[in-house]
Amino acid sequence: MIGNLPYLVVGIIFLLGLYAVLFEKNLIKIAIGVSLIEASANLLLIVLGYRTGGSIPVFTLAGKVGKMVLPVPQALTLTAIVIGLATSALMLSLIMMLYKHYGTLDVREIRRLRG
Amino acid sequence: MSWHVHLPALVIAVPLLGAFIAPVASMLGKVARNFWLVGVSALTALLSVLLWQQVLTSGTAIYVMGAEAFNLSLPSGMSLPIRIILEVDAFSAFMAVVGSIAAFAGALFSTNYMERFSGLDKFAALYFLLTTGMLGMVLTGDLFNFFVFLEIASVASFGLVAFWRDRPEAIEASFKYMVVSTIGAMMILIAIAFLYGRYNAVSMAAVANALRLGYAEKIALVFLIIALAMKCGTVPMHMWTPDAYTEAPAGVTCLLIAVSQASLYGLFRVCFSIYGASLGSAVVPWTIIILGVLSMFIGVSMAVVQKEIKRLMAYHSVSQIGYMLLGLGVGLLALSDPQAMADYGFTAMKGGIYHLINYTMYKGLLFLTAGALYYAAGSRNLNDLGGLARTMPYTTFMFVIAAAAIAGLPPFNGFVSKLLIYESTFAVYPILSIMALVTSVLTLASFVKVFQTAFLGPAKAKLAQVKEVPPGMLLGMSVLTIVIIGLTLFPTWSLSNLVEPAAKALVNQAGYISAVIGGGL
Amino acid sequence: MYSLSVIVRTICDVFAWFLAVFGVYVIIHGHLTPGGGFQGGAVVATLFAFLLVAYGGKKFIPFYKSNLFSWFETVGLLLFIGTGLVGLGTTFFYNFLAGQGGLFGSTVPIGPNSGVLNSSGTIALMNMAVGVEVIGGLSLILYYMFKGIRLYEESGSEETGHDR
Amino acid sequence: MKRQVLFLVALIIVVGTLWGGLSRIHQFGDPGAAPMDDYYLHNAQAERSANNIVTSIVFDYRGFDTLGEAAVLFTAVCSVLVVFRKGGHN
Amino acid sequence: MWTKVFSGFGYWDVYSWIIFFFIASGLVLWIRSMGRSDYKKGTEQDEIFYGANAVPEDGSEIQVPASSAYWGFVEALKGYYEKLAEMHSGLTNDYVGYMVVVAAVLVVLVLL
Repeated sequence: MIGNLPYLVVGIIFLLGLYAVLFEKNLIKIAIGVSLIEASANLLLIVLGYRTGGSIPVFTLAGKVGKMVLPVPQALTLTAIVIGLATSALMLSLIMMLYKHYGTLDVREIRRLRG
Repeated sequence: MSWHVHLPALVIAVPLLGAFIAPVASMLGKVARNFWLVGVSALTALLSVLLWQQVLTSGTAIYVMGAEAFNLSLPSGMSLPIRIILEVDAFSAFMAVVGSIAAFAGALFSTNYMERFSGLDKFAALYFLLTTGMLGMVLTGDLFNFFVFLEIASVASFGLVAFWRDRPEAIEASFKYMVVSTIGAMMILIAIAFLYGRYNAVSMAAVANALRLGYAEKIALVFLIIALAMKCGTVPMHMWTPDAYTEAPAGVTCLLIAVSQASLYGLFRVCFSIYGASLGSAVVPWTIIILGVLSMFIGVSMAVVQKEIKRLMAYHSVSQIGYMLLGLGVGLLALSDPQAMADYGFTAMKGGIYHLINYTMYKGLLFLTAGALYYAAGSRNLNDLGGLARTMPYTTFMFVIAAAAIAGLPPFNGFVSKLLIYESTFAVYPILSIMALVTSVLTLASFVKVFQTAFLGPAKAKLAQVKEVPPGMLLGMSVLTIVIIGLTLFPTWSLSNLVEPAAKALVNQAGYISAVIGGGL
Repeated sequence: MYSLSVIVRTICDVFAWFLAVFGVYVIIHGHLTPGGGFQGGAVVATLFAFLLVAYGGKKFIPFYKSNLFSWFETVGLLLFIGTGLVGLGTTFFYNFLAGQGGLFGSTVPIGPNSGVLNSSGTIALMNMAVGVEVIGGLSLILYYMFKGIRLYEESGSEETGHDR
Repeated sequence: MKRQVLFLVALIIVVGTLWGGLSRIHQFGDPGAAPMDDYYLHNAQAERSANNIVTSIVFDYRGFDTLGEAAVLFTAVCSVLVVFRKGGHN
Repeated sequence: MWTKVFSGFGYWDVYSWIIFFFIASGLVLWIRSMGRSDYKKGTEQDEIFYGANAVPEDGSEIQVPASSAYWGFVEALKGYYEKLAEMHSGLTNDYVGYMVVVAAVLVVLVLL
């Protein structure tokens, strides 16, 4: 079980992010929660690709090549990180506009669309 | 090797190139931008129709990105595909045709509708990116690539929903949609990570080939189903739908409909093609059926009490999604035994898939007519409208056709698909088709309300100077009207050429797998 | 935002060049060393955040040419998708330069080696395209989000939408 | 308030089952047989003559994903520019 | 018949519907033509009868607003609609929360 500690960390980050989105009333904290969920997904991908004692999959000036970690999760994570960056930037911009329009960051105030 | 083999890549690459060039084309002025917007959309629709014809004639088309040959799915000595593979069977081609027609109509509509806004070069780019995301979602055969295109479609729709950024409601709707949709996308990514970790493959066919249902696969299945059902607006995850559909510009809403259909495609691709036979128990089909019935009833009963026209129609789109979930869920329920599939399952799937194209067409047309009302009368509140049938005859005519189609009045196409769904679900459980009938009645009631309050009644002094909308918007609406009338007058042709191949491709999991795994050079 | 003290600005003047050079190095050696277009582009884009923090908006906004960077973005994207479209003779995204000799065409010895810069075909080309695009995109995001802060002082725009 | 309790229970159930699933994927550090990744590790350098396997995957074997990724970034830039654009007609 | 859409229990044929539609509309026009023909425009015959009151100029006074349409339906289902209204609170937390709730229910159902 202690060998699976990284999986536990993934679950904890996911829990924290989802808790922040579900129970926090501040828009910035909700954005932080979404970013935490993205971080947990990326960490899960990286953790899945690890081989014990593996080296990075790069041949330039590598010493003696033993095992290498799996390269595909790193490629997928690179894509997922850029996507997360894009969504975070857009979300923060929207929060700025919301503050300009509503004058508050409280979710309970920002509910003109209901019913 | 004719250029037809490159069609799957071209269908995605053309709108993407259009998006990248759109800011440059907009520097040449208004006319060039509108020409670019409409021309590239028309070219995309044409390519989609060509792709659909090719798939109908020569079976499932696969396209291996960057390989030495377009169909070299497996390199020598490998049992798994190592490259991104676009896998286009009849269902994918059908979805591509539907979505690109909706995109073309919305682009034609937007040329006149958006002219009171600024920042239209960004609008054109985002519109093409939304089209690209939708087409990529329906054409790809790779799970992670599906996630990437889903994110393209999502981010583009956030920008487009918030396009009128002087309205606080637009920003609010975009933010709420963004929070929900990003979390759903991350659930999809976690599910993809589960499947990758189990089988060391991200290609749908390879995963489906190797899949044995276990604990981790069940978690992945649940995450995929929940996230995709949320993306297509299923009760009780539908709250973002009225907000986003109401606040987006009308031409964009017409395209958002098609994007939600792409999410529905992903849901059923996961259920039928990836899990399929190994789905085992009847829990997932019944969950989809119950979600569908809930969506139908709660969506329509919320729609009856709305008084803002686009919000009312958005709740109707929630309830119409329920019909497709019901039909295809019944098909999924009957997947395991051939007798039930022959009796009612295949009919239910035909009804669901036929309702999918009908829904996209008439719901897009309804949103376009709502946008035309908003453009002409300057208000979306039904209390302020009235007597517009005198001043806007063409819009009224198209609205009547679309409303009759969505309410399931014969002889329109909505009636045919609803008939198939009623009679096939009656064989499973009579209560299901009774709920569907009640939903249809309430739909008719709420659209009678819209027609009476917006188009009929005495002329109001406030709306005296209202004129018919410009020709671009009328053209955009008439495209969808022509499609609806065609589907109405030739139901047999559309069922046998459009719908049945798609349904057959959806139930044929072995064919989907062997197109990649068994195929290749 | 106001400009910071002279110490910070001097250090920024010195280190900005190191940042730029390091980012360009990461972009160009993307196919040899860890990193690539996105990472190097992000490093170069932090340069603008660096300048923005050190010098403040009053000096930064006149210095920043947003048209130039939107051109960066468009050109990078067009180069990227164009490189993919040229491969259409075989397949979309076919690597038509690798191992052909000529530009980025030389082969590398198998296994650990010291790396050949002129290798890996379109991979290096796409690295540079993506690097240019990311430089433009991220710095545009920074610039517009900073200008967005100023929207609070300004009044709402005169755009009418569909109100009559 | 009872809605909050419902959400909390649901959150605990989802994360608990997620933990259970995570430890059942495979043991940490031991992916077992990985044919797709081993293909890259063994053949990518010979096929594409790039020393960095990850870059050769990102830009060649899965280059289409990277195109989509660049498109996402472009989309985000366009959306931010739309949200913060100057008003007025053009 | 190639024009029929068979649904497993019955069939649907659009062309026979259209033929029947034309027959029925012909009948309706025939019956209508047998009505009285002493209608004259411009006389008091085509004035609006508004309960012996003066007809207002602006139509917005005499039109039933949309928000009061189907009042009885909503009144009859008051409890149901109150539940729906408090379910559709515009809170962003709830938007995500219902998704998590459905995910939890489905996880429990699938894993059992």
